[in-house]
Amino acid sequence: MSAATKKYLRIAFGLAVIAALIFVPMNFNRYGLFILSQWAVMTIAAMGLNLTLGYAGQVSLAQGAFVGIGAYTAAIMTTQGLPLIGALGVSIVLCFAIGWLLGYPALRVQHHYLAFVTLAFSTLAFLVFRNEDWLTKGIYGISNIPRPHLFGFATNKPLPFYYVCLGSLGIVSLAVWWLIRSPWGRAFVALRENPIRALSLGIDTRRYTLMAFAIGSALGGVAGTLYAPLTQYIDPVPFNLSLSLDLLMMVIVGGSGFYFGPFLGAMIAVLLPEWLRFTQGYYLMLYALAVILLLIYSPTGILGILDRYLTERRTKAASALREVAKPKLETAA
Amino acid sequence: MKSKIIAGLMLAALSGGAAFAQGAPIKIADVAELSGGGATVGNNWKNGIDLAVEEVNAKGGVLGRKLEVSHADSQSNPGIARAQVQKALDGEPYVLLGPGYSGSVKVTAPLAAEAEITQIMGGEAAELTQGGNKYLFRTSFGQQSSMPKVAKYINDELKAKSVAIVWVNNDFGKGGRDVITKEFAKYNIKVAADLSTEAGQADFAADVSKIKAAAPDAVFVYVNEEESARMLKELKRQGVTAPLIGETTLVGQKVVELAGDAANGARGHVGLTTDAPVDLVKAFREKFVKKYNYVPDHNGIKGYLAIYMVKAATEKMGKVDPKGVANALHGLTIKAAQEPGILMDVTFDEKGDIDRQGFLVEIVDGKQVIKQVLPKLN
Amino acid sequence: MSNLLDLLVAGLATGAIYAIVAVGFTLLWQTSQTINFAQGEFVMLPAFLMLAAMHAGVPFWLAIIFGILLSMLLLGLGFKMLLVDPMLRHGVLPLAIATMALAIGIKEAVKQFFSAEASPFPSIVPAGDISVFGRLVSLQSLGVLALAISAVVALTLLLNRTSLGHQMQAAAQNPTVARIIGVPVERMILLTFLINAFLVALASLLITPIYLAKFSSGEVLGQAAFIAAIVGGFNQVRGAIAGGLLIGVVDNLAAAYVSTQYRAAVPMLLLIVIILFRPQGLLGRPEERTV
Amino acid sequence: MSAVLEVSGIKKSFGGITAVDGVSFDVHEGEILGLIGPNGCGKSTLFNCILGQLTPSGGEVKVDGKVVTGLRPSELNKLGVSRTFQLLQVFPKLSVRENLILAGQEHQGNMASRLFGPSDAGLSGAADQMIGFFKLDHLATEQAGGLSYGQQKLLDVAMAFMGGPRLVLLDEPAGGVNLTMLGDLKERLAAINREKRATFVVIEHNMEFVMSLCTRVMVMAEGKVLAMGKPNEVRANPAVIEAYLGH
Repeated sequence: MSAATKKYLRIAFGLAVIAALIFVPMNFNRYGLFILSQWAVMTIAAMGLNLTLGYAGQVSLAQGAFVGIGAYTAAIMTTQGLPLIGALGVSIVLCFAIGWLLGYPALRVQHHYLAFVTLAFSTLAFLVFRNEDWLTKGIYGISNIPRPHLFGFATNKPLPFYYVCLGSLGIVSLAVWWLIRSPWGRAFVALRENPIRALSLGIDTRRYTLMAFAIGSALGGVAGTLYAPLTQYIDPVPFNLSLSLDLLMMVIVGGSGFYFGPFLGAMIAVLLPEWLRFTQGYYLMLYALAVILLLIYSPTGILGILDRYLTERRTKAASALREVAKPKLETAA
Repeated sequence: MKSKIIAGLMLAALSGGAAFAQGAPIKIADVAELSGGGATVGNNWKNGIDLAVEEVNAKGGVLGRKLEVSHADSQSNPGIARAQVQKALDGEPYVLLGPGYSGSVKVTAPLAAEAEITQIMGGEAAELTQGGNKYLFRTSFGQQSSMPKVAKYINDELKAKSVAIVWVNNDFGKGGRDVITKEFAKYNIKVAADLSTEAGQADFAADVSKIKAAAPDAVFVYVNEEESARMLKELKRQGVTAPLIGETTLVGQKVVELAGDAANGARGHVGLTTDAPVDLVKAFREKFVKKYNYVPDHNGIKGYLAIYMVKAATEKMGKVDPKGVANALHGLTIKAAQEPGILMDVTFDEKGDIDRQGFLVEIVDGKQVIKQVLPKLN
Repeated sequence: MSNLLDLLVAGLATGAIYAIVAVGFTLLWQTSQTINFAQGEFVMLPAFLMLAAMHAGVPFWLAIIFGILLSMLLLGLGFKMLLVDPMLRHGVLPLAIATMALAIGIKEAVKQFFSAEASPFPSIVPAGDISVFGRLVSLQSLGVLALAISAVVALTLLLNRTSLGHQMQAAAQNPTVARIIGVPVERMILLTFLINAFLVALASLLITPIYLAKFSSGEVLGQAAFIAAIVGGFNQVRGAIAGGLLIGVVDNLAAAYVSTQYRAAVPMLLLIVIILFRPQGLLGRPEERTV
Repeated sequence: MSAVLEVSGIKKSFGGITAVDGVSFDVHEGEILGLIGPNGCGKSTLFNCILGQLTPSGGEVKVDGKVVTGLRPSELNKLGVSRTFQLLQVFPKLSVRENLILAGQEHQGNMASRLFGPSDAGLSGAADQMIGFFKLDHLATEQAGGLSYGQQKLLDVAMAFMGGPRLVLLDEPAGGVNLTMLGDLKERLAAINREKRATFVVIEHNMEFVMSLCTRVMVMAEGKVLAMGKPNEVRANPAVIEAYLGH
């Protein structure tokens, strides 16, 4: 198969998946649509974390808290009659700014301390959601969160709102794709792989680290902004540390640092338990077991399996190339 | 990969929706907190349901048809509760049971109402039945009916002028705390200390020392059973002598078991308790312990009652009509003499709230002693 | 003032519980860079193993021995061979995530095969209180504190005074060099896993009468112990004890003097402050930076 | 000739051990200064002090007459000071071309243009030129990790030149490179030096390499400068022979 055919095959496959995501759910019941919407929302949050962790190599245990900040921003603003799109803007700015500020102390010290700082932040955020009744209605939560009207269409039915989630996922995917193939994305990889070398090449690792963390956090906010109108009710409990850990699991299980990792990871985390529900009380046990076995088999996640296979092939190809290149260099010298 | 998943989802979607054929089992869907923070609540509820379904089916079912109940786990998370209720409703159940957490009820009640399916839930928050939802029913007193009784007792019998409130910071605890604080205001009772505690908290030294410093005339304790027991021990250790008042969660058998001597003297209002001096309740408790090997809390009774509510309403209609259940339940009085499974006479009002006998009890020498019977209102 | 003493004593008692759980955290981190998010569940499980044995009619003392041995087999040997060994060389994170999944699995299994109810658990320390400086303290709390301190003393003696301990330290600090000078590094690492399993089983025995045997009781414990380990210094056994006691006391003082609603916030702020000013933890050694 | 790099009195001690003890020297434009000395004599530490990787305990570094002591490595790089490391430091998961673009991108535009502008920061042409210059054609789209050691070493050195530096500090560029590749590398370095008037400081153990490439050689021993001069002079210096070449 030539490289061009392979490329077309890949594009065709991608288009088929996108078409399936658009057309197949039209026949789904409300439950199926809700689960798929949840998958789209969690994928967005996991993509943010993948940027922070997978590309820039910073461990964040606060992604769930940023989803919470986004969700509360959306819930508070839209129940006051403000448009969701405005809430989206506020969420992004807020999460970006908080992410930036949180990153500072972590930069003073070795990089795994960012994990500890974010762990603390996660707990603090939960306490604020729960205790500041005047703003968040505390433990009672905010109910009757409206779904938006977009371009004159009401999206309160499951299918239109699924398209809102899917569309948002599409936009975020494009933006992230743009980001990681821009010089920024290259700089993120550089500071994950070898910060000292990156520094010697003029890459301002501090600024890029903060940027990666802030942008990743902002995507958490985007996911939250969608989560609130999806469930139409939020309370503090879903945004505690375990959501952050779940998101971390999604990124690792999907394949940290792979563009499509979060899509697969969110699928495992959201859909696998649903498929396993037929086993009744055993479903979470089996889910945990599946995750453990997968990680033992491939600690680099699902896409790590694929990557291993591709690397093997590429190494073979490269050594073949080297054989060809060698005589040339020798004659040149 | 993705297409496989979609195919899987489609299969799942298609396998839903079976019709109500005559003679086929009546399908009831339960969504409860089977894992996560509310797992104890949810599993009690589930076990109560299973026990009742077994009994009903052993006696020939409802109108000659067996009951068939499916349980789904909400993981104590409103978002997942919503998905599971959606799934249950897509399967067109006869009745929806659960969830138990008030937040999860709030997020799912509009869905059930839209599908015109009756929802019998375990939530106790006051506001749940105040939104005009015609399809939502309680299985126990809402806090708006239990708390005034406690406040009245504190005012009339204890003549307390200042009270310390200890509550668990979840929707159950906060709900009770908010209602009783309003009631105290009516009686001009001062809240001397207002202490929030965490679910699963092990160390109550700081909370009790604050109570001690506030020196209230009485202490109102509204936390879960395990924390109640720890709280009682610490109160005893620090020598707090003010009377302790609570709800089922303070004076249940489980608390006595865990707290030992420290539980003596605790008093509380009890709506549903396995310790009630009612023969049917005692019989229920024996059956439950025999099947599950532990003494249920009030959530176990709630689940059990939910099934008998369905039975009574269906028998009243004389047919299995999912849209009619809610109507049949409104204004219905179920007498224990006719339907022993309901344990005590109960009446449902137009809002879905419950009216039933209640008790004020005190722990004396490790036993619940009924101090006062609070009669059914009508 | 007397109030403050009450709080300190109670805080130390709770802190001792966190400390004993945190010790294992630091041990596993030192020898094998394992962050065990299931540590709380590791403490929850042995009590159920003992309860199961007792339900089968085994006397309490025998159930304890059975529980400890089975824990060492499952949570020590099994954990290391089945989960840690295959994943260790792939870095800290995948293993940490796998232990998170393990935590879910253990919780669910206990709930499913045992019960979602909290069961009481017999105490080997007699119930009741004794007076310390005029305050009543439960004997159980004192038992935990005593165990925590003796565990550290024993571990410190083992590590610093015996050749086995020196070998363990060598294996932890520089496995490559240790291997060259003939230290059986693998066996030393296995030993720390067994010690951790022994400690959590012991902790389970002492803590469960207070926390009750419940599938979810590991959540609070695991998180508190993790924070205690960070505060105290991840790479020092002593640090874990100091961190645990400090978190216990700070939590109580926060509830008494700051706000009960925000009591959990104060240890977190403490954590951030410590990271800013003493990132290696209170008693930790600074980790060497490689250029 | 003006001094591109002026180092005066640089000191660095770790605890009680003084690794670099008052080293001073100048490097002029277009020069290739060789830096030799036995292992542990402080060469790499000196590099790290000059480049901001380590903060010197004393002394001053000037680039083009401007004091740069205490600047971060990335800031120094922006001023036109580039380096390679003793150990191979390419990014194995990026392709050869990507590695080179990465090495140059921070010298193009600003943060915004690097985000919203073209993915290659306009450097594809320059990268391909560099690839051609170091004879790495055919390998442009290969992952750097899949290359042979010598090829990676060439890439590593090539990366140091992507930002168009005035001054390049090379830490053992010849280490581990086989003979054929070595000649090639030396020839390429000499060519860059000629064509771009780039100034080099080279740490190297391979005497043959140093003596034939460098215009001047500085010898260090025990953290101090032992000798400085033309390759031939240094080779003939008895102190150097005693301390270093004699072994």
